[in-house]
Amino acid sequence: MTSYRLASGGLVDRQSSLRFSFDGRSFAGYSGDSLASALLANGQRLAGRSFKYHRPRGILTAGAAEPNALVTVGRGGRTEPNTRATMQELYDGLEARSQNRWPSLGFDIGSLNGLLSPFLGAGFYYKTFMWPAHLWERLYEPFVRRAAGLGRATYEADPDTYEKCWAHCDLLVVGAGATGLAAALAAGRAGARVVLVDEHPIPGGGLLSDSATIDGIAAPDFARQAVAELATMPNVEVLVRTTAFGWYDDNVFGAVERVQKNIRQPSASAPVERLWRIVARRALLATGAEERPLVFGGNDRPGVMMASAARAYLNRYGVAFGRTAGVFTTNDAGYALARDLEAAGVDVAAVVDTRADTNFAWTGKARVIPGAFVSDALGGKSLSGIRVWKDGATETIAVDALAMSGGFNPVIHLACHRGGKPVWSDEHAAFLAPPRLKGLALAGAAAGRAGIAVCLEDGVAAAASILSELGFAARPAKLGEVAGDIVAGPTPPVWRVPGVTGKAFVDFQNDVTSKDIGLAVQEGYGHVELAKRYTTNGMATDQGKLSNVNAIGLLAEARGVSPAEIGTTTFRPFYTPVSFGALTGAAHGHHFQPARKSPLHGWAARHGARFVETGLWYRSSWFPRAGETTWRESVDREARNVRQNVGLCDVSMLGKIELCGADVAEFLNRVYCNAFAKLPVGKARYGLMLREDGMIFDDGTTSRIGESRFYMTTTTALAAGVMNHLEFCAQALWPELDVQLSSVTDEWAQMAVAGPKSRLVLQKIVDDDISNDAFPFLAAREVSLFGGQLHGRLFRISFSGELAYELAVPAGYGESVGDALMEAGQEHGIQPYGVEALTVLRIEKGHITHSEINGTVVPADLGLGRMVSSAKPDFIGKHMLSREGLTATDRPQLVGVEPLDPRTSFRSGAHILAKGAAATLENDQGYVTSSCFSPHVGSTIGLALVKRGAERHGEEILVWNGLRGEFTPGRLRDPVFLDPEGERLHA
Amino acid sequence: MPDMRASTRPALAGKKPLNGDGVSMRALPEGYVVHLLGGWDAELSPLLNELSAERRSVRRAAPGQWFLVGDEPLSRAEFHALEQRLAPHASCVDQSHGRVRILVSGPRVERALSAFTGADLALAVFPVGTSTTSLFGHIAAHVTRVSDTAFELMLLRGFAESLWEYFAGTWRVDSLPPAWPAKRSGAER
Amino acid sequence: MLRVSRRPKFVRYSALSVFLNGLSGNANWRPAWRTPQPKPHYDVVIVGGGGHGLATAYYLAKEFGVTNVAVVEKGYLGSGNVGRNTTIIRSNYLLDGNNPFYELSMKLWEGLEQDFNFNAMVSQRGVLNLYHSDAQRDAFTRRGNAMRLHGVDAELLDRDAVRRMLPFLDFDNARFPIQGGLLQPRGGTVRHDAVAWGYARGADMRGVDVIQECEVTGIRRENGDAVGVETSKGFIGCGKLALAAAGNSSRVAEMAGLRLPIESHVLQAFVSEGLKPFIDCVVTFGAGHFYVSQSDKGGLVFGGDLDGYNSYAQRGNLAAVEHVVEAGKAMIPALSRVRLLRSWGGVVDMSMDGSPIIDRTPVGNLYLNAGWCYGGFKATPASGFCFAHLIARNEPHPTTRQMRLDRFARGRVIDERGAGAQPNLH
Amino acid sequence: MASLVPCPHCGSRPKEEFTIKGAALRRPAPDAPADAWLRYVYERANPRGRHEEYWHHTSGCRRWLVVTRDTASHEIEACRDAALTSAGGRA
Repeated sequence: MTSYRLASGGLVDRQSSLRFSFDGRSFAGYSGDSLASALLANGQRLAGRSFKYHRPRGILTAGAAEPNALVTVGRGGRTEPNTRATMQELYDGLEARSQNRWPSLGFDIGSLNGLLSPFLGAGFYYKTFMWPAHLWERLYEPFVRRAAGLGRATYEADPDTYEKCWAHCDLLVVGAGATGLAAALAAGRAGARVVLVDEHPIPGGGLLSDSATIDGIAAPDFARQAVAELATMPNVEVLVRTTAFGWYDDNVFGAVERVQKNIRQPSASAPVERLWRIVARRALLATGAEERPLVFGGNDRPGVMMASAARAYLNRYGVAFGRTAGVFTTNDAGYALARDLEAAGVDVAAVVDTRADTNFAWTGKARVIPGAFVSDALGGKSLSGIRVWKDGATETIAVDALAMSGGFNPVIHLACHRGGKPVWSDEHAAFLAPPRLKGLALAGAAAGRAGIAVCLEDGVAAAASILSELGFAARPAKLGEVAGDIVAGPTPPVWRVPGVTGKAFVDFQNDVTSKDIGLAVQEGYGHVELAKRYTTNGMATDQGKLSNVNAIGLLAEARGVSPAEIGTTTFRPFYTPVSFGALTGAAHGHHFQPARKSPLHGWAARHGARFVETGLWYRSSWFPRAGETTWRESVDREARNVRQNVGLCDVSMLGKIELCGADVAEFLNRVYCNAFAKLPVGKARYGLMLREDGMIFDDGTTSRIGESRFYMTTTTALAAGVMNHLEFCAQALWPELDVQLSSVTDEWAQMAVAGPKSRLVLQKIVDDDISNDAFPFLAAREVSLFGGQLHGRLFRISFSGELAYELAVPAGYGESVGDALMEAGQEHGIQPYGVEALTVLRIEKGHITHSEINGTVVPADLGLGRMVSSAKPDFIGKHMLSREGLTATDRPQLVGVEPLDPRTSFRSGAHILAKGAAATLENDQGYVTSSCFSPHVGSTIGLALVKRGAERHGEEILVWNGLRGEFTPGRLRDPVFLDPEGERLHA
Repeated sequence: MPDMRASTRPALAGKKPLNGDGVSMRALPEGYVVHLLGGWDAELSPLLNELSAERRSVRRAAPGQWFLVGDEPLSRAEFHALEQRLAPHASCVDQSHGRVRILVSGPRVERALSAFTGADLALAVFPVGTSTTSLFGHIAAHVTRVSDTAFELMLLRGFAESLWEYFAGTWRVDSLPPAWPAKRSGAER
Repeated sequence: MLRVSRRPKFVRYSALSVFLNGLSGNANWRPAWRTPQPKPHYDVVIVGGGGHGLATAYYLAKEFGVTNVAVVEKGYLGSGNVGRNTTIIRSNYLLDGNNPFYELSMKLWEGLEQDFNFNAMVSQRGVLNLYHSDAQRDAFTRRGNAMRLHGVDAELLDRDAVRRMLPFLDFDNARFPIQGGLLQPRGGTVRHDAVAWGYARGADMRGVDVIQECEVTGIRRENGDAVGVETSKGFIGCGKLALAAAGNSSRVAEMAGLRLPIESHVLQAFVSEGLKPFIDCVVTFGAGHFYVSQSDKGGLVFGGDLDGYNSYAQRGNLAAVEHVVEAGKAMIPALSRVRLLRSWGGVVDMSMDGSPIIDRTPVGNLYLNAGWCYGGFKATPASGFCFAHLIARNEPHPTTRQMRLDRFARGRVIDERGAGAQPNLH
Repeated sequence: MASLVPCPHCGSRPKEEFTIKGAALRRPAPDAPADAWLRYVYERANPRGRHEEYWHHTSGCRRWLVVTRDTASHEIEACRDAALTSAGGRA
């Protein structure tokens, strides 16, 4: 295949040749090439297939708006579908594959859809595929799904890493073209913190493709010099390969930096992409303008290209987009291209100018045809000629490439992300950014201006006004003298081209034609948003960068109104697509959420604990021993041992809060539904917190360890929630109370020592007398340990219903105290027990957790109604408790459940049906909140919330688990299965 | 059991100091951390000034709250003495075991931390001696600038290991973002 | 909008009509609906031309014989949440106040397209909710059994079954390992815009006036009763006034002097670039806020949690985007290199117990349909049907008996999550 | 606002550091009638525009703040410590 690479010119490094492959064929390109420029240089025009008709497509642009040349790059876990060949830097070993074609790009069966196109117009699928009903999912939809979609994503995990970063600046400049460079220089010189981002690997924007000079310096060199100066400024950061994709509240911008997307084998020591959250006091969009395509027959044929793109390939990459070119233009940009093409020795057959009155002083060889239109591009997979329409007459001109320019759309995307609506300007023949944006300004082509000189000026001026707002003294900047710039000012737009016979595409990727837009209007979908949704115009991966304004123009024509009345669809993030990886950064896999470990984690691990995730914590679940084959064996042993001897359980993950201040007792009295005002020093009390709506919020014990110092424990699940709630009460509700809070969850390692022999064990390490008289049930005091070496807090409280204590010691001592207790308890048969055994023990005693406190129960539902103080004038939740629905007799109430036949069992989540009742929702009586096998009862037991449960003890019911096909006859009973009098507790 | 000796195990025991490119990280000794709860009491500030004058490190935690930190453990007697001294203007809660301190330092330290926190730590706006609490990744930590190129992070003991590994996983050689904002740090001026 | 005054002859959509029109260059397709000017008075005026409003009008006309109806919409048809959701339908509800209603909705979805002669691409691909802990498993067991008790399909899958179904989820390196999931095979997705269009076309064809770009600016009352609405197109009188304004419910209700147990919040949704078939069903992560399905066009459509603050802006913030995407990659590591194409926001009417309100109000002739939280889209057919029932018969449909406005005062809330009176926790 | 919150104690911080509770309503007096409590717990003005709400700087100074924010533009007008505002009990 002959080369389209010019003998000289361009910013590519001809010394460094790179090998790459496309659909398995090997090609060569240069460092500095994009994949697109390298393909063009090799004469590979056919780059992809369209979405619906699978039409052959070439490379249309040289930038982010590319709708056609989407390829899949990389392999394995690095496979990346839908990569725009125009934005992909070429690297040695790059593997690219075309998409959405079968069996091959050259011959694609799907292109037969083109023949059916009369029946596949806009929204056709809403009107058919309905009969027979079942065939949609079975037949039609699978076909549609296979045909749809673009590239194929991998199922392999990504081997590379990602990163996030914050930046704070006075001024963010988006776009490093003439405008952006001028602005960044002005702001940088003034000493402001500046961040300049540009999506391309080399800053310069349009300057890189321009043949003009500034002070006699070639435009690309001018850009290089500007960047060199910026690099010397410590207060300026230039981020290349970085796309600002979204403008969010408070002038926070999201940007993604492609750190290693230009490398075959990314270094493991750096991320492939980095997400930037840029907090900018002010921002300037110098994002330039997007050239507008023209809507004529066959405008999608490979060989048809945007004029600015053809110029970029020519001047920046040293690649001719054809041998004999045509130019179809509504403005002077076409002449700038024609001039440069001829200068590079490329024939220009004709410049077809829609303006009858064009006054451009063309001095080149090419024939200029004013007042004419290209009605159709001819040829098959590649362009062979154009049909030119002038005053009703047509002539055919042979060309192998056609450049089109329909004017320019300022790139105002980011400026519209926060709800502002673009405004149509007849003067600019384009939509401009919403007026009066807070903290954001636009300049240069993004503001509808044209010409390098104007953009340089505009950039400096925009920076100056921002600097003065921020109180920086802007130094006068010298501007260069621009020569040889052909300025393409605004011209009347051309929405519809006369004489068209072939398909005229508005949205290339989604195959939306001018006819489809007409059909939408005809069928009542004329509103710009409805037209978008009905035709899918603007919904492709380019999000309408090229198609939206043309669609609006066509809608306006069809409805006989101005584009101003049509308005635009909504611009939303992302300006260009952003990967999950970048937005995730390093927070994936095991770092998806942080891990929280108990100070006794190592101790538990040494005793062989099986850990389970509980919120962010890792809790020891059970401690298997040699010979035990199932977790049940271990759990039964641990539970039995607690009731027979003594067990040690890590309860450090309970929430712990220290409350200090003169008014803490009063404060507790208001946050708990039961009384706390008179809790004596040295005593613990079980407390129940309600939400303001009367439902139970959390429970736990609070101990008074000093006149004005309390120690509260909460459940593990709601530790953070309770702390926030208490802070709310102290700061927002009752700031007049003297209450100070400090979370001490992590300060204390807390161990439950439970069982008839717990006192014997503890007494061996506790110096104080902890006999039943000296340290009765609910005693709570600081104690001395190991002969005064250490002090801890001892609480005589019990979750297991046994004689039990909880000992808290400073976290760092946790493991050694745990070891000491195991050693001290050896002779008494002490064993560690985990949360599973703890659950068995508490269910046997009918003690509740958040399985029962499910957010819809009031104290009375759990048999705790007596705890609710009627004496207190106020506490959180008091005032909603009296509502009819919360006092009704048909509320669910806590009961115990046991199987009639002890050999049978049931599970949590099973529902309760009255004996013999049909299995319907109407007959639903409640559900099993917790269940376990009780080694002491000798069967499965459970707790349940059952309608009027309290008065139904003894009733036979069915434990219904249709989900698992388990139906267990059972009996409701008192929720306390063991030691109802609590004698063991007070032993 | 008199033969028993109570000993402590640091939360980051076994974590060797990490040296990345332009940033280093090491666990600080588990000395003392006292949470001072003063509320809105005006008479407290002279006392705090005294403590600072004694070259104790007093760090702002929140309105009316401070952390008093040191590298050597505080004896029970010393703690009670401190309580007496601040009473009744402030309460003391011992957090010596509940909080873990990590020193992060190096010429690119600001940039390294900017990968985790949205707080602006540039020297110009966060000078030496400043403290605040912010989110680092998904973990809240109290951060104090101890020099132009060093920060002390203090966080809940239970999260210390997780944060350490999260940082260590990200601070690979040359993995740091380009100069911003480290360029502005004193070290490189 | 395009002005089409004459009533078009109704063209039945079918493969044949598509073929014949294709032969004639598609020049003969008629408008899908009229664009009428408001009449001075209607028997029923419905405020809100979204899914629920249009469905209400459709069923009023089709099922209850009430055809002198206007739907007034301040924007274009379906410009609210019906065009902004993640297109999921399911009836996997726990409480008897909700479950039968959502199952009714599912049954209506199943016959919808033939019913209103518009292909909304109802696709019952299955909805799978993952669980990662014993507590979640037990909660799903309770839910699944509640569904089974009402005859709703539900299956509890263990880890291996989930792995067979979706082998590319993170089973081996997860912070919160997947233990299993609750599957509703009949759940799935629907082409959301088409639902609004299908109902609009069906209602229009039965005589309902669907009036777009007509904003309600006031509610006129006489002796306490609602008698009509002031609009940008003038006053429109009515016998009964029905509010189906979703995120703007509080604003409209205020015009009648009502304060609702509702907050408006922004909920973001996302779509990826188009991909060849990647994931077949709807999956919900249990260890973070993320759920995903794939559209027929190939985009992965996904969402997560509320941004968390009251908002009337149909846009969200980056922090919420990161939060959702992190959960997405945690569930499916292979998403790493898939790119997000677009994010958008909808304003959802979050009620104080997370469940909807379909009820009369203290104001005479004023009917309320609100509080849909995330559940609005899947509820569309039943919401329309039951609201129409209430308006036409003046008594609630059996499946909505508990969805009363006074349930908060009475302490009869319908709180699936047990989160209490804080909308951003539901 | 909604990307950054200008905490009066810590300065501008990302939203992620905060917990949002909702409308900053004054808690009724203990002896207030039932409907006052109903309004407090369940009924919301839910304005489009200026809105006072409680935010907690959970991962920062752990103070409860009253943020005055526009629910349509997300612009913040004021951000004060809850203990020092009329919405708090003090005032």
